[in-house]
Amino acid sequence: QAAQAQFDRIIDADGRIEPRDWMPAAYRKTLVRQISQHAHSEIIGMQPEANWITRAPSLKRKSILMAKVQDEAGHGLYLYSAAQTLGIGREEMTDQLIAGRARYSSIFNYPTPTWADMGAIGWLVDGAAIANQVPLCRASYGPYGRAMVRICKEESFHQRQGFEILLELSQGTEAQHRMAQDAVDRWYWPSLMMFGPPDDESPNSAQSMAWNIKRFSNDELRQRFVGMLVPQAEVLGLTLPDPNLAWNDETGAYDMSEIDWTEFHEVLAGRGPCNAQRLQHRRQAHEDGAWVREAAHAYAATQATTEQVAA
Amino acid sequence: QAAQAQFDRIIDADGRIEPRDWMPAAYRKTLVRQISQHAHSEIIGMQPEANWITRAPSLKRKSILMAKVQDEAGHGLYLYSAAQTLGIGREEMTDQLIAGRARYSSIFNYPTPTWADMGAIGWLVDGAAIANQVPLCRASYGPYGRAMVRICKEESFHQRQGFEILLELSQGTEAQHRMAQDAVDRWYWPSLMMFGPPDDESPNSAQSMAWNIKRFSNDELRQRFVGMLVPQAEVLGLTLPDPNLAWNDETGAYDMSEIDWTEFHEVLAGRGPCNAQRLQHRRQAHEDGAWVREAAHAYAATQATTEQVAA
Amino acid sequence: TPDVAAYALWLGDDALVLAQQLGWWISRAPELEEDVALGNIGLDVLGHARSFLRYAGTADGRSEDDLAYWRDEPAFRCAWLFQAPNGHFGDTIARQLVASAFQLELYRRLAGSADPALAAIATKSVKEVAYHLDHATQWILRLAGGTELSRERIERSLTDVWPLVDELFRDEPVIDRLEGIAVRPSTLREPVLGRIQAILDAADLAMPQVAPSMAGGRRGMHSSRLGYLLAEMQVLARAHPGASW
Amino acid sequence: TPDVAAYALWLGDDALVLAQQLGWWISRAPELEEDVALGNIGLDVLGHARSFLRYAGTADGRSEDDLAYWRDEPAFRCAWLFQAPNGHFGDTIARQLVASAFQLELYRRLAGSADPALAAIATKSVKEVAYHLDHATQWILRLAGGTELSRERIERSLTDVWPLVDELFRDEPVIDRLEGIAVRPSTLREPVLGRIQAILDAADLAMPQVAPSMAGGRRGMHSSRLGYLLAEMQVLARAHPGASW
Repeated sequence: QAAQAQFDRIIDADGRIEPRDWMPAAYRKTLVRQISQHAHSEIIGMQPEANWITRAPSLKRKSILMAKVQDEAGHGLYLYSAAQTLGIGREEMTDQLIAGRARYSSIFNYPTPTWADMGAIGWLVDGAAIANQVPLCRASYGPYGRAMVRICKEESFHQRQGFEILLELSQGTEAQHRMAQDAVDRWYWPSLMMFGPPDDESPNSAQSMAWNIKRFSNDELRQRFVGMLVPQAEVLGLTLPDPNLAWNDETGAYDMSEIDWTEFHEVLAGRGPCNAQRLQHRRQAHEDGAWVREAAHAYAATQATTEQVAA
Repeated sequence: QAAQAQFDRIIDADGRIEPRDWMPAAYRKTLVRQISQHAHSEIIGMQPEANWITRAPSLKRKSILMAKVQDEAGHGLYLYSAAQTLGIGREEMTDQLIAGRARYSSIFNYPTPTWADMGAIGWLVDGAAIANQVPLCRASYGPYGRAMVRICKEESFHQRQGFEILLELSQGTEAQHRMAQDAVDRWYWPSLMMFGPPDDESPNSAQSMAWNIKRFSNDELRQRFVGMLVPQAEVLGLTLPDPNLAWNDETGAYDMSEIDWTEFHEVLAGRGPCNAQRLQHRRQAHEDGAWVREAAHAYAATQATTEQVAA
Repeated sequence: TPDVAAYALWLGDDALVLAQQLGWWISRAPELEEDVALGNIGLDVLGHARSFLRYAGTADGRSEDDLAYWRDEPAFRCAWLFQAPNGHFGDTIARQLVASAFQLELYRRLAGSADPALAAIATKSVKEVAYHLDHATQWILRLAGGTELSRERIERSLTDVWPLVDELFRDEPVIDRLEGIAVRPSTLREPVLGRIQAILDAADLAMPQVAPSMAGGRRGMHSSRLGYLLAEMQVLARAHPGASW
Repeated sequence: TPDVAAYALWLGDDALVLAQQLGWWISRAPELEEDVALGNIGLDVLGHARSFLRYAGTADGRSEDDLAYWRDEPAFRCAWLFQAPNGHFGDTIARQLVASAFQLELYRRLAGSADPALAAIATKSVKEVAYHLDHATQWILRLAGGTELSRERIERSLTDVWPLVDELFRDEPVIDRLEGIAVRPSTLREPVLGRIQAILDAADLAMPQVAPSMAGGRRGMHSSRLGYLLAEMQVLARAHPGASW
């Protein structure tokens, strides 16, 4: 009870909970779920972009893309580490992911058929991720908040690169411009869905906000994101695929078409285009690498023994 | 002794030795070596051409090439069967091949960097093979001779296809013509070396000829082959890369430059461009397929037991 | 008509992509007999592809090679099943089982099409496809009834390919305009799955229970694999525009 | 001069092809740390490739992308070692061991080249390559001293890549014209093999005893792998001639 009071005091003062602090079981569970889901998203999220590393159309773009996808592996590592401070192991999380028992962001279940998708993912998907994540830098759980600071810095760099890819395409040949518009058409709605269901259908949000894990509602974040996209789309010379998108002076916000959540729920239920492929790819890498990890463990164990004997 | 006499009588009468007939150990050994080497050549010889199946430049050519490489697998099968009648198993021969202890035709240790190589292999390599093999249709060992009849028929079909590929290229665009000439330049000398060392340096030939396994000397066959190539090269509009090549009325044969055997011996000694690659490819296929072969054996064994029990 | 051509492209592209993948196996199969068998199946399927593509091309004067080599990825109409990677031998067999069962039922029905060209191609192809299905069936039995490892592997191969089965049975608007000419995909679901079920039963394997993929091959939205496959298939032809071979 | 450009192409193409192969690993490595490590190494190597290619291109006004995307296979000058397939992780590590040991000795010496541009690229790259070699060395030790399986595999990986080592040390006529500018390949044999020998000794592995391949990369005669690699690498750029990205 004293511990709970101490926890509450920290939360009320918008302070940080650290791994050794007492925390309510539900808080821990929520965090483990959220952080591991976020880590998995980074790892699965490597695939749609890794798909273009070997085919990037210039060496500069190849270099930027390799660095980006590799950053995502790094983000996954930070986040798994943050989750580990809550008492769950990386292997356990990996097993859950591969067995299909863990969630990751549904957006990565869409394919990336063209190079312009590298731009659209950077601009829209990373953009939405940042909008979601910037508030998380102040998340009450210390290791998570600190990991997010580092991640957000890199993500905004990625978003700018995505924007640049689209700009180059939009101002390029006709075929390139078409490719860019097509990618924006395909990724716009899914990126808006990344903020989650409308506020009135988001049951867990209230508790997360009370715990200072979540800071803004889904709809607030979505609205803010669209507000950021509109002027950028103008610069890009690309159209956002919503005929009803318009600034409303009265509400002080953008009017938009209603989101069609049917597809979102389909993808979430495992019926997206690439759900199975993403897990198969991860499983394959994991299984193909098993002998290497085993060798590394065996070697480390032998070394430890040798050192002990020598000592 | 009676058996030896019977054997000699058959050979003298140019008759056929069959699997159940008595034969001298050296005859058997020579045949096993030659037939298995020939079988391995068919199998390894699939690789340089299989290299272009997925990239064949028209669907018609893709179809012809697939059929051809698949025919080679079929030839390998006939020949392994012929060797098996002499008491050696296919597995044993395969193991020897993969372990690098068996020979196959050195010509297949050259790479096939361009599509024109499909033409040059057909025209020159298959051409030389036929010149070597037609006399083998009358080889004294029955199963070998009969396998060769079937193989030669298909090979001459392959040679015509190779000729057609080169003709199309030679009469095509400038780049295509260059590609064809380059391939002929690369394959001409190695194909002449397929007939083996000059007669005065070919120690095993005499015994093989006495046994009616070999019918013509290396140099005779080579000369005959060149005689066939010269008019065909004219039709193709391609140059054979030997400035000294000319008909000699006096000798009634073609004069040619001396063959530089250095490279031949290098390749034979395992130092060709692709020796290691060819064996690695075969080993990989063999090992990747081990679980499949094991499953097939296990299944066949179970089926046999089930049938016995049922009977 | 353009609609008939569009439908012929479906079938032609399915077969073309499958043949392209099967061709890879030649020189890499688990035993020589399978180099020959997979080569034969690949050749048959390539033959079907050429017939369908040639017919599709008559609509606007394109040749089979124009269609195979000079279309970009979004213009292809193959279902995702045919794009599934070769993987190991079991993966190829699992894909082939579904592909052959689908093509067998499809071609049988298409043999009665009101379009005589489609009917003729289907009639010619159906016997070959029956052999392909038999080949796949024999291997399903062997792998399922072979070793513990082979049984595990073929079970997983089936599970992995299964999300791509549903797309084969989805109707698209063009089908409505081809009554009596095309085979309505949704009507194939029952006979195809029935056929597969019987084979899996014989092998004592369960039908995989996994969520279907949205896929989208009939609308030109393809799996990641297709781009790589086309890059390889088309590279030489495209390096020499206008050349003949 | 054209000769210097030709030599810069050797080194640029070696690095480009290696980087292209390493890039494939990102999202496929045995553990996340290796996705990061192989990605980093690939990025470094790609950086070296770009520097060498940019410099090579100054001779006739071609850009790094002109050279990477618009040359056909016979115009490439990479040695066969760099074309060796990724295979499994052990195969990649074996290739990387040789590649890094070679590049380390080469760049160290090239840092003293009379050509200031080559010297500058080499000086900048040598520290990175030392890290790559260390990474490969650590894995050689782990795999050789890990499990029975890992030891068997790394032994075979080394044997498989070994036929391609000899080519790295072969002089070509152009080298004679670049005294003081290029590093004579034959002079690298001893230090490179010495370095590798020391690492293998530490891992209790024997130097493979296998015949060298004739190879021929410096003269534009390439292994089968390169054509596939280029088809994939160049496909998008070539589909849009004249476009910028």
